[in-house]
Amino acid sequence: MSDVGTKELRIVGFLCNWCSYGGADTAGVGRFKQPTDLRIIRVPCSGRVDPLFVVRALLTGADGVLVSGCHPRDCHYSEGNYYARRRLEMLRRLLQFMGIDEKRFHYTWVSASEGQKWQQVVTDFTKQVHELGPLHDKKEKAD
Amino acid sequence: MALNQNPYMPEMATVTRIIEETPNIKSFQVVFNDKEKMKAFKFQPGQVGQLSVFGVGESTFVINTPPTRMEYLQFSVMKAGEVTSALHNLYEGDQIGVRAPLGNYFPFDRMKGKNILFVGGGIGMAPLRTLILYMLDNREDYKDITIIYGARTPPDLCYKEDIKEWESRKDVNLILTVDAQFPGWEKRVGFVPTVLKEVAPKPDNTVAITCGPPIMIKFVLEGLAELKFPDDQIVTTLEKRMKCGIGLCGRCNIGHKYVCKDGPVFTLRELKELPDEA
Amino acid sequence: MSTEKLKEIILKVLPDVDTVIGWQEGFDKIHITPFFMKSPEDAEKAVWNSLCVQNLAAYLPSLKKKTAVIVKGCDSRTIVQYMQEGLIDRSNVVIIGIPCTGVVSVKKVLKAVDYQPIEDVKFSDEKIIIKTSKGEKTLAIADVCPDKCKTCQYPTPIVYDHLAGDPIESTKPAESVYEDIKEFEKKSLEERRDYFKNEFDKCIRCYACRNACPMCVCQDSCIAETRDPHWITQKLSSEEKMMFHMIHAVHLAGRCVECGECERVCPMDIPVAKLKKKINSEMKELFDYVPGVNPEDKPPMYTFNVEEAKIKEHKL
Amino acid sequence: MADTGFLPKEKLKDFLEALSKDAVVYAPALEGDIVLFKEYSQGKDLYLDRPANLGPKSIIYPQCETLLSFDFKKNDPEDPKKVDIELKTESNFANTVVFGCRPCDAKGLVIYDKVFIDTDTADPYYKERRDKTTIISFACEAPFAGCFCTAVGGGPADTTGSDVLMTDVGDGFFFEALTEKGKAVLKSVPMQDGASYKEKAQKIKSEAEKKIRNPFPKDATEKLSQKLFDSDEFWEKVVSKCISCGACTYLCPTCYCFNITDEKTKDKGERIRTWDACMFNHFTLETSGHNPRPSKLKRFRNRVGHKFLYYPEKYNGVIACCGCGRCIRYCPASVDISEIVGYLKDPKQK
Repeated sequence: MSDVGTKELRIVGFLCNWCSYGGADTAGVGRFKQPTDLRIIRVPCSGRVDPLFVVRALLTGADGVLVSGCHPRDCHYSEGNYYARRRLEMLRRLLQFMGIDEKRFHYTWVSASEGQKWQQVVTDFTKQVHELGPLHDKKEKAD
Repeated sequence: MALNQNPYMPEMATVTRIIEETPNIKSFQVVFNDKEKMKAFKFQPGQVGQLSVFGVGESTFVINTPPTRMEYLQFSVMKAGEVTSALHNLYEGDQIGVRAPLGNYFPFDRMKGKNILFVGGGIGMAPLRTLILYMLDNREDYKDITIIYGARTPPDLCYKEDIKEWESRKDVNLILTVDAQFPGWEKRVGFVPTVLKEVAPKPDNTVAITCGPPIMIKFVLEGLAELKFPDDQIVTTLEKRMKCGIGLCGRCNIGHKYVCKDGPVFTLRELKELPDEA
Repeated sequence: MSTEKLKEIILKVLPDVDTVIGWQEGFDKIHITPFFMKSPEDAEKAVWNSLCVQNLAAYLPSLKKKTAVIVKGCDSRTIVQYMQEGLIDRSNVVIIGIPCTGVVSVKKVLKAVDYQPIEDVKFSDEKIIIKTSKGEKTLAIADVCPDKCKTCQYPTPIVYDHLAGDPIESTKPAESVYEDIKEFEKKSLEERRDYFKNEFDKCIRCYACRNACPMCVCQDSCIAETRDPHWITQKLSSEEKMMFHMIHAVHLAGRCVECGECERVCPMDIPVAKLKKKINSEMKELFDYVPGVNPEDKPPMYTFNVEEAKIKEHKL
Repeated sequence: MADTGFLPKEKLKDFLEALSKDAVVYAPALEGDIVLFKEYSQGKDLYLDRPANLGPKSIIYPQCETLLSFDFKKNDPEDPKKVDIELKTESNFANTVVFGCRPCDAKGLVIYDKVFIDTDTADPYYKERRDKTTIISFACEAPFAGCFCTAVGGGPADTTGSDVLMTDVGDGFFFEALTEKGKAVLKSVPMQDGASYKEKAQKIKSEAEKKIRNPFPKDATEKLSQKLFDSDEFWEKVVSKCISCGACTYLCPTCYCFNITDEKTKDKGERIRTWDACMFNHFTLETSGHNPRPSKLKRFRNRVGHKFLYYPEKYNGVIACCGCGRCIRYCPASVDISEIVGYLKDPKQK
């Protein structure tokens, strides 16, 4: 059971190493209660998140995908998240066009110190995905 | 039919020993899990097998032990692509699949009573090793045996144990060479085709068998032509990207010949009749 | 524009280049085929009419020697985009532009004549007259043109060295370009999802769309076939096919010049250009950017603004 | 009377329904604007007006087929590193009828048979499908764009590879059983006696044959010019426009080259066989980076060579092309293989 009350779904989170992964860590250290649907994949930078990572996840079993990086102006590599912002915005609109609800995909910025914000993002996004339910029929779900 | 009813079905086998030949070549000694099948297994020197790492894929390698030594089958693998890397990650005791024997073999019967010249480079020594060992096990059938073997550096020479044995034998003329000077190396230095010309073996009643990287083969063939070896006394083995191994999938063909089924062993004369797509 | 004028230019250009890429008659009267002209005799066989649909500029990056290419307005956007991305050496290319009022979609014509073998084709006054064993049929070119012609903004090539004819202005409203996309978006999410699933299920992975695409630069090293990285399997499932088409579309974000080749060449008649057109409509909306019109531009995915005027942070 | 039969047009669906009782029936159907072979089900529309975009080859030789599947099992609790591998093959192909393919499509299967069945390493997957399938071909009355079946030894009513040949005789269809399988099919369904239509059908068929174009001399003994075949210049001239996609090969009823790949998830996987195309660069690309056919010129030459030289060399002069014209019709650049072979047979043309 997921913490939001229904059966656990699969949500994949791509978190940048420098800010958001730290943020998630801060939330963990602070023992903030979070839903357990999220599987985190640590990436060097949100700029590393090829839109195709998101597509692949959504096509092969994920019910939602969350991308989180450093706040604009705070990128460890100065500008990775600026590129990410353009790409992910493009992707968001393409997914909606293809019939995958844009609410299943969210990108945001969380810094290493924002444990509380991280908790909020995960909780809210998980709730949002649960409202939509599973993306795949059970039989379609890949292993 | 030597193969299973289903030609795509590999025989499960266990890797019993792994030998690190060079920094990027390992030899795998393999035994079929089914003891009866191992006992009944027949092949000829030069034939190849497809090794499967399940989930990664299949790749073709020559069986480099001779049919006269059947305790295990040995395959030498140079780490290059996906399957070879997966093979290099195996441990002794691991399971692999084997589809063998495939392809044709060296015309060793036709070579009886002749002088034999082997010219090998790098991993290209693998198919030659089969035939050399086979001939040494039937030594009286063949006359002089000369082996020219080269590699980039001394550590890149494969089959060091065999080399030691061949060096000690009086009935084998072994010539080793490396591409450039190397600390501690006192033997020949130079590319294989150059050494071939220096050694200048006589073509009379001699068969030349060569295998190595494509560029080496190209120059060795030129060298042999200069030494007046006739085309049908030059034998080489080819390598191609292969998938099915049984002449169906269509990628290893040179003209109407499939390297996996009609090859890998060809005489130079046969090759000259085919399109230039080696 | 007369074919004679075009031949004149070809003959003039030929001595300076290795090849002039144009069109010639194909295996039947309705199929025009690319023609790599090397000699004045070849030039005699060159044709230009509304059946010259194929985007010849797509051959340029693979050619090493100096080449002249005949382009329509739409095709010229390919060259502009190549210039933006440094994929061709402009000094190595001679562009022969043709002002074009619209071409013909062979698929649409064949459908209109019930796929009968075509015996003859004639043109008269914005019409195409098709003769089959069942008789003659006259079709207005506007009714059988590819969708891209209906909203064409660039009837005259944007770049050219020689122009075969007089420049013409577009008569189509600029807002019309993405109308079909807006129309499609009126469908529900489920309808759209089913639509794409059904369409892409027809895909046989022949990669004609990819190979015909002038902006698909990976070509032989396509991620759809490599195993390292192993993005997609060789299986024939909907997911794998969808993934391939997503890869294609996403790699073309802000780069697709809307030549429509991907859709034209698809042997399974899949509307593969739709995704790319959608992305382009977003590029226009987000960054006011149109690919392939200004050689000095930078594709929007290759750059950024610290403050993005039109991208707002999304609230959960 | 089981050898021939006649059905009025309105009875055709009853015929298909009767067939579907004992077999899975595939028949051509419209899918948007294209024609594909679809499993026939009651009341479904048939489409026989033109050949399918993709012939029935995918039914007998599917684009993706599982050769074997494997499970990785850790059976030894003492040694967690030890992985046992279990191999499995499955076959559950039902009796099948392919209805309404064209004679060229059926001829293509015979070309596959030589490769997949008439060999010491027969392909069990193909063989099973082939054995369990009955082919009912529909004779063409007239050619379609690009067709050249007669030039490669076929014809609009060629019977090679078919079990039953069906001819449209105006008010209905005339059926001829050509094999035991075909006889069994005709026997299984009530049908009028067809004998009185035989002559009419014959006439329609020979009329059709006259309408097919002949891009090169039919005479099979007419060899291709080896000199031209070996000339890079020639190939450059004819294939510069090729875009190296796989449309021609995937749609071709006689192209059979394939790839074998492993796909796995955590604890299981499959070895699959998928269509591959000799027109792709990676088809022959070796790990070392060496490619024996590195240019589209070489690849195209191999494709033509395979069909018109290498295959005939191996199989008694049989040409591995059925003249269906799909590779011409659907080629993105309208490359015309019949024109190329025409040049090779008669180099003076060029």
